[in-house]
Amino acid sequence: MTGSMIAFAAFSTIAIVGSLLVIFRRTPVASAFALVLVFFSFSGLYALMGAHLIAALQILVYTGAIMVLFVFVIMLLNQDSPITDIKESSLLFKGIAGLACVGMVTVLINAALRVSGLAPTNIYTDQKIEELGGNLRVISELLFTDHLFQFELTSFLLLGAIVATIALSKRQRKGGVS
Amino acid sequence: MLNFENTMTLANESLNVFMVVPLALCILSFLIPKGLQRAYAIAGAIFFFALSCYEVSQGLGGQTLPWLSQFGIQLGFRLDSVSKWFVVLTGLVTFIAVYLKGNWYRKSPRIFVASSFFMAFALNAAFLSTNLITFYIAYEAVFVPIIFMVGIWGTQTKAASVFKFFLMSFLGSIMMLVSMFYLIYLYQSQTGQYSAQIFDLVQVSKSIAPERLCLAFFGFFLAFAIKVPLVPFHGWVRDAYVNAPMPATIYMSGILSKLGVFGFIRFVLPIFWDQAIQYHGILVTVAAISVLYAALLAIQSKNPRELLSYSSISHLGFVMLGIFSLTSGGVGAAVLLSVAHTLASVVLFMLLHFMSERKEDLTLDRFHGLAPRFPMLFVAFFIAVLASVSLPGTVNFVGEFLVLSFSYPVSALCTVLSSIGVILGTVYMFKFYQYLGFGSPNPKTGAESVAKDIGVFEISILIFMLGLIIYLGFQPAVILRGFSS
Amino acid sequence: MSLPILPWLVLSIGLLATILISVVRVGTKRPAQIFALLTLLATFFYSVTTVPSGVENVFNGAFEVSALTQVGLALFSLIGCIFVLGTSRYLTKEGIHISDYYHLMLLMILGAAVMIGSKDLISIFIALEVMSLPAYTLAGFRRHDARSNEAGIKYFVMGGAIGAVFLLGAAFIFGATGSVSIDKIFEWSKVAQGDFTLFYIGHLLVLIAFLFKVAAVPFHFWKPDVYEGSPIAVTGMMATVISAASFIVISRLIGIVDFGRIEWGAYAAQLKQVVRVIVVMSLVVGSAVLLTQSNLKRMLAYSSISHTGYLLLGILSSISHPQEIFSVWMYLFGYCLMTSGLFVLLSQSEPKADMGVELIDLTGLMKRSPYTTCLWIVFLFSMAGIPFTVGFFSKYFVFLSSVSAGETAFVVIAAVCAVVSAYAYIRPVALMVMRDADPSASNWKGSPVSTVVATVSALAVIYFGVLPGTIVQFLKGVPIGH
Amino acid sequence: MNGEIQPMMMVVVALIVFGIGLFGLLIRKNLLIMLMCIELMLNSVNLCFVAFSKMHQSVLGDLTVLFVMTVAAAESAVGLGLVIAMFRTLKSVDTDQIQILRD
Amino acid sequence: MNLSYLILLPLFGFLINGVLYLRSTRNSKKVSAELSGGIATVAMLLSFAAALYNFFLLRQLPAEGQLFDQMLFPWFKLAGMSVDFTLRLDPLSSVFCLVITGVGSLIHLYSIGYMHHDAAPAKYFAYLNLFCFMMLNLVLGATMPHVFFGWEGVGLASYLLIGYWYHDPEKVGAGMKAFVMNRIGDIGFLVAMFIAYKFVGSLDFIQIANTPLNPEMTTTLGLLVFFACTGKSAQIPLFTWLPDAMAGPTPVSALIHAATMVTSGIYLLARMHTTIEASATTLSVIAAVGACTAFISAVIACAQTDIKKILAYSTVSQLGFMFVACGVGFTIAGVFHVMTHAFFKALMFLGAGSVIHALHEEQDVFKMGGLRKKLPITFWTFVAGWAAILGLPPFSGFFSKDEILIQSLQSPHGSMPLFLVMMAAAFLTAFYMTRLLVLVFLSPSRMGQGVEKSVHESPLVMTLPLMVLGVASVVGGWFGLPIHEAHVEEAAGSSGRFIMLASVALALVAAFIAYKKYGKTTKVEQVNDIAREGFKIDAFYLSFFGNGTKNVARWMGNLIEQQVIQRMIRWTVAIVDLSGNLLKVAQVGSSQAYLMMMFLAIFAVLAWFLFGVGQYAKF
Repeated sequence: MTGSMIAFAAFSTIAIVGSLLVIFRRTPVASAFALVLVFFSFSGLYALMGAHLIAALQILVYTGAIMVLFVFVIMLLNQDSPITDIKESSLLFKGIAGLACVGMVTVLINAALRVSGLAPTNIYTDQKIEELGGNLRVISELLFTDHLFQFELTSFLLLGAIVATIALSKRQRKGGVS
Repeated sequence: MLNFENTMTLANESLNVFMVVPLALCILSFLIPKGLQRAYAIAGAIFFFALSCYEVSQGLGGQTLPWLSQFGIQLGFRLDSVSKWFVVLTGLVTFIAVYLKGNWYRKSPRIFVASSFFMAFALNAAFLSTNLITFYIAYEAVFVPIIFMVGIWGTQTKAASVFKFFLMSFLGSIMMLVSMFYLIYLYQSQTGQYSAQIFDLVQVSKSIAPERLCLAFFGFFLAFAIKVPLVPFHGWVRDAYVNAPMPATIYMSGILSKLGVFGFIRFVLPIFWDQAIQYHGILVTVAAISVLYAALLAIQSKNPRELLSYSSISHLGFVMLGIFSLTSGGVGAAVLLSVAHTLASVVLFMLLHFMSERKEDLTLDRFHGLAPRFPMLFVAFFIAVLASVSLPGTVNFVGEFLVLSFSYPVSALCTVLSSIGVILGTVYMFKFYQYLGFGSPNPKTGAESVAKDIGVFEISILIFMLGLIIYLGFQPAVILRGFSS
Repeated sequence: MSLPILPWLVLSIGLLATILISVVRVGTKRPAQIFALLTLLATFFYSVTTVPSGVENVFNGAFEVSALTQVGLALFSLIGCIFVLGTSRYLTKEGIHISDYYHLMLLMILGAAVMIGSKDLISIFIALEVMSLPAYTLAGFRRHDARSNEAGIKYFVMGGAIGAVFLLGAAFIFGATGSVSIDKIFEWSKVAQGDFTLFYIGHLLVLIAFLFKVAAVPFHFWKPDVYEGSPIAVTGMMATVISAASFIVISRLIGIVDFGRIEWGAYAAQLKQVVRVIVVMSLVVGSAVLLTQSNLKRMLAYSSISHTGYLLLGILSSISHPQEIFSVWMYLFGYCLMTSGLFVLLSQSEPKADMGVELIDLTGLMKRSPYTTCLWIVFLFSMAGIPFTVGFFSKYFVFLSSVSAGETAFVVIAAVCAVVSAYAYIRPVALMVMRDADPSASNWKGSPVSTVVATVSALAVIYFGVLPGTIVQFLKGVPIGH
Repeated sequence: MNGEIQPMMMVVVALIVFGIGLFGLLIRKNLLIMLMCIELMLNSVNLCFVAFSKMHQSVLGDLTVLFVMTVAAAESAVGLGLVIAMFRTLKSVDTDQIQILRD
Repeated sequence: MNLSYLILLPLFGFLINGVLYLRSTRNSKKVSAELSGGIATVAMLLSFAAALYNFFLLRQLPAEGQLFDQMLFPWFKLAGMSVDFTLRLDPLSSVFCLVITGVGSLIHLYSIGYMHHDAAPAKYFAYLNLFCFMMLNLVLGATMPHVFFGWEGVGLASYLLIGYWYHDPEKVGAGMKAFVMNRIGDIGFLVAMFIAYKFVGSLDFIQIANTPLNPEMTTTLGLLVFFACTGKSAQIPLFTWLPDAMAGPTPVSALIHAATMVTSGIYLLARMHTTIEASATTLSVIAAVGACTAFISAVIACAQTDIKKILAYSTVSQLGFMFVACGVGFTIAGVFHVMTHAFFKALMFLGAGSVIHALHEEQDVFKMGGLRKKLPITFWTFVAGWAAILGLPPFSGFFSKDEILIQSLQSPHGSMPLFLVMMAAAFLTAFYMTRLLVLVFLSPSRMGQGVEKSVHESPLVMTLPLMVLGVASVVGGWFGLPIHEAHVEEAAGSSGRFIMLASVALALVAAFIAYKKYGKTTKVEQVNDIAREGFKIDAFYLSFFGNGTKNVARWMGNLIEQQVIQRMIRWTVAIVDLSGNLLKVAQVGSSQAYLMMMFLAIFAVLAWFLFGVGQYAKF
């Protein structure tokens, strides 16, 4: 058992338990904090795989931005009290849902495990990444060369999100003129 | 193999007038003021009919115009000894349909006139086209005016009958379309090119194992059997005929049913010759059952229109018997009988319309005694009834006689059974006539009492139609000539 | 200067300009409307006049500029024009005539237009979201209406979940092939050996995500609800732009592997089985449930489900016969044309209660406004596939292709379903023509512009129903990516 | 186990989390939590990408995750906007409240 | 020789009278019986002249080639079937032509008087001319379809004339019955034509006669033709229409239902005698049916009280005699009897008409009596007819009827039972005819006072035909048949003489019995036995076939059409509707449910690929 293995075991356990907490906690705030837990553990898993940039961004973007947004909305909507929606759905429904999810995961894992025979493409080995100036540099370079298109497209996505959010949330008078 | 195409003269290349003229009349009708619609329609229809006759007399012809040629869809038209009669009948039926007076000239007459001419356009396109897809398009397009006519001017329960008519016909025709695709695909897989021309597809069908075409055959059969209709595909007929306004009924009985007949002759027999032989027994039986079953239904019906609708089915059963005899004689006889049936049924429906204009209630459960009051009308009616029971001297007799003669050698039993339909036909047609015409006249009420006998123009039309029936009864060679080779 | 992506740039710049002008002139929607219209028109004319003959990959192969994509762009901008012009009165009436509407609409069109050209899974995903986020928003745009909220939320929740499914599929494909670029995956498929299971699953998941977008049964549940709840103009855009774009992407994604290679034969066979099942279910559900609907928008939802069935039939035949894909293009073309016209007409309704447009509102329309009725009839007949309308040729080529591909049995099923749905389309016609107006029937009143727009659409429907030669010829010549 | 962390193990973890997210999506009716579940699913996919990237010794997966994060952010923004709009009208964020459109 | 005048003259008569009638309906001015009747009679007389002329022309031809064909126009020609509209005159048709035009002319003349008070005599004469036209076509046609043209045409004219007074539904029904029963017989004709076309390839009678068929087909063909004849000539099983047909004006009964139309069956058998005689089965069937008809209808006639019904059953019975002649292979005798029967039966009908006319439409013989004095011409001409039908020498019936009796025993196809039945029929004939004569003319009057006073002899237009026919009834038999006089002489050989004597004696005995029984009748007799109702055969037909068809039709309409076919359509729609509603159930509105179903589907697809059938997809 190496250290990384222990770390993996720990992070993955936290991730899974955290996920379960997300879905089983009554109060949305609790779920949100469980989610933060998951995000952190994922960040750890990324770090274990050497994806340091992603690990950092995971914390920054998800925990720093998205979760804050969530918590903000939860507070805005006064959703900090326990809710009982989970009890309302029938046991049968939950049972089927559980079976479906277990089945789904089984199928997906089964499929994923069959891929082991593939040879790696060996473009960006760890050594090479080191030579090229590290994970961050490589990704940044690719982002503005090969993946410029996606990058630019993302700007439109964000623009859209901004316009949409404003349109949804700005005060609107009956009668149509904004 | 059938060989009834007259190959002598194919010089006539101005076939598009058959389509262009009614279409132009259809479009023009929107510009005519409401009050003049009937005059316009009658004049237009007479012009169109005369033009059709003239063009037909100019000889047979063929014409191909490009349309979607890369997919095998050409505007291929061909006037041969089969189609020319149907084209002429289209003109005639159109005239009769627009001639009749009724609420269609009071309530949105433009749509009625436009529908009528559109119908003529679509029918002619269907009767002339040599291209399966063009035919299909025209065949489907015929629905549209019928739906409008029944929908706008039909009786109270029209909606259900429209749906029944539309759905059954559409089901059949779309199955035919799928079968057409199969044929086109076969041609394409053999030659690498698309073609929906009948001549090409006949070649394909000959070069292919007959079993592979069975389903395609039934696709075509279903479409035309519903259209004709053959029992048991006749479910739509009664309601449609009864609930439609009279012009629509005249169209349906007079010429739409012939579309199915024509389809059998033009498409099914040449393409599916082997299948037709294989299923010959079934086909002939279906035809014989149509004759008898519909005749029995006609006997029990109390509504004149219902009776005529069943009688139509019964008579068309004879036509189909002729076609299913799978001999060139039978086909020729079937064409003759089709013409005969069109003439007779159009006259009968027209007279029924005249009668119902004069008397509301024409239920066939008591004697109405109308004959002494409208002698001219009933003389014409009687002759039409005689034609309908195919008494010798009318063209219907020649047609029916020839049909049965040619079907007897191939299927004696069905022929004899169908002959029983002749007796039943006599029973219901005479019952029909007698109930309306005979007995003592009932005391008249209200508007009924001022009703007069038919006028001179009506009489002239009737003389023309009945004269045609009798003339052709003695000179059927006019029509049969094309089939004698 | 040759900048292949110029039409897209025109649209993007126009979009930015529209947003800017709205920021400058706050408080009025007119400039945004005009700018949006100008942008769309410019895009339309620019893209139709510069249709390339070949396929050009830009952005390192991440984006494809070809006849297909450019015509897609032109089609989307045209639909955009139709809706900008045709539904302005409706928007005012509904109180959602604000400049944001135009921004979001343009964004949606941009997303769709980019998505159809995207050549890697990530671009497709981002473009999908660029298209979908405005769609979610627009679906919930009548914010004071609970049903609109519901539509937006439902669409969003299911769309979000399906987005995750798409991404999972993309991840699996990436895992199996080491690439997300479609070209590279195709190259890989030509030489790959070993166990492809991961790829299959990924591929299926990716496809399912788009089957969800086009509402193929059993991924269709969102559609009727969202259609009913969304504003009519938005529903129209969803029905046309999103469906068409998604179908183009589906065809791209289906062709991601080299089915010509023998190793993929078994997969192709099995994939076809799945598509067949989906085709049948879509057709049956689409047409059977169509009959039972009384709400017009729900009817159109089920109608589009059944159209999805026909389109998937075309896709199905293109798996083994790639050249038959033109039938899908043709169908999409006709479908977009008639659907947009129908929605413009639908937007002319003025429902009395807040219950949406019901079938009964159509009763006696013939008497009330004969001209509009004629337009209705043209579109409904086209939907039913009656000749002389473009709907006929749409079905025609799909059926022909499918028969050529040996799917005759499914063509028969499709034909039967066509009859059933034809019944449903004729029923409104019957109500309009045969019945007198029901006392509870709502009024219909369209702006002259919308009637003109609908007329133009109707004429186009008839024109392409009579003379489809040029468009079919063109679509047949559209080069296929792989 | 040879001590090395196999990318496949990551994938398994990711898929389990995906399944949990999915399960949550199915059984919870609170929209906020449903949104969180969607985030969970996206996250797990991210992990898959990175793991596969590692497996292929490529950085494509990492790049993809960047974009996915952006998308997730935009999506949750819009989603929360919709939830707020719904809350304003219905005073609830429960999906039980949004069953008007049916049949 | 031009035969076209023969048929065209009545046609013109028909057309002129028809147009006159139709004009009169427009301007409501009645066309007088004299004018229209005159036109019609002249047309018929001219036609008779043409027939006579042609008859003599034909006689001048050599005995072997007494045949003349005149093609009027080609009728139809299709795929090996070619039929022309050809008139053919040979001795057989010549005789029939003479009878039709001759008797026809007289009846036309008679009708002028009889229909004097009718509302629309032009219509009547038009129909009558139409009938003659059709009847001439029937006998002159050279091909089966041509004969069929006439065959149906006479049926039509008969229908029109039976139901001439169409205000009365009963008369209309009688016409309908006649037409329908004729048409039932026509099926035989039609199928016979199909067989002829199939096996002979031609429908010309000469071709058919000259083409040998296999025995089976010969029998079938013969029986079918005979079936057609039973319809037209009112034989068992299709004889019940004829008594009802008496609903028409009496001259019509004389012309159509006694003299001409009903004998067309004999004509057809004679025309096709080669075919008929080629099969012994056919012959025996014909003879048996003929004999039965002759006997049964004679029995029925004995029980009738309506003067016209008695004559009608008598006609049926006499037609049975003729069929027996055909059935024993001696068609000539049948044709001979047709001719003599035409004379005396027409005479008796016209006489009956005269009586009815005089008694203001009274037809019950028990309400007559003692008319000998009041209607002397009618009486004496009637007696001539009576003597002829009894077969008293030297009246015409004697020659023809005894010939049939003799042949029924002597001919190779004859037999003793047949002969005995025929003798019995002859006995009954004498009985009921004498009964009729006695009751009407000789017995004490049973008429009402008012009626009795107004009784007067008919005008000359009516009595003249009576007298002419009376003479013909007397002398008609002397000439024998022009076809084969010698044969008649020769046949009346040794045992023939005995039969002759026996039959005459039998007739006299019967006449005596009848006279004894009815000579003193003074009150109305109430007969209510089964014979009077025609052994209920008609009622049986009505309930079995008539109502049977109606019931089957109703059953079809209600059960098959409504319950099966229409219901199938409705069910199809309902099933589609139901499936729509069932499939709609999934649309519950809950997002969770939607997601659940979606993911279950995804799971199913993936699982199918991975574990299920999809295993083969891996390699």
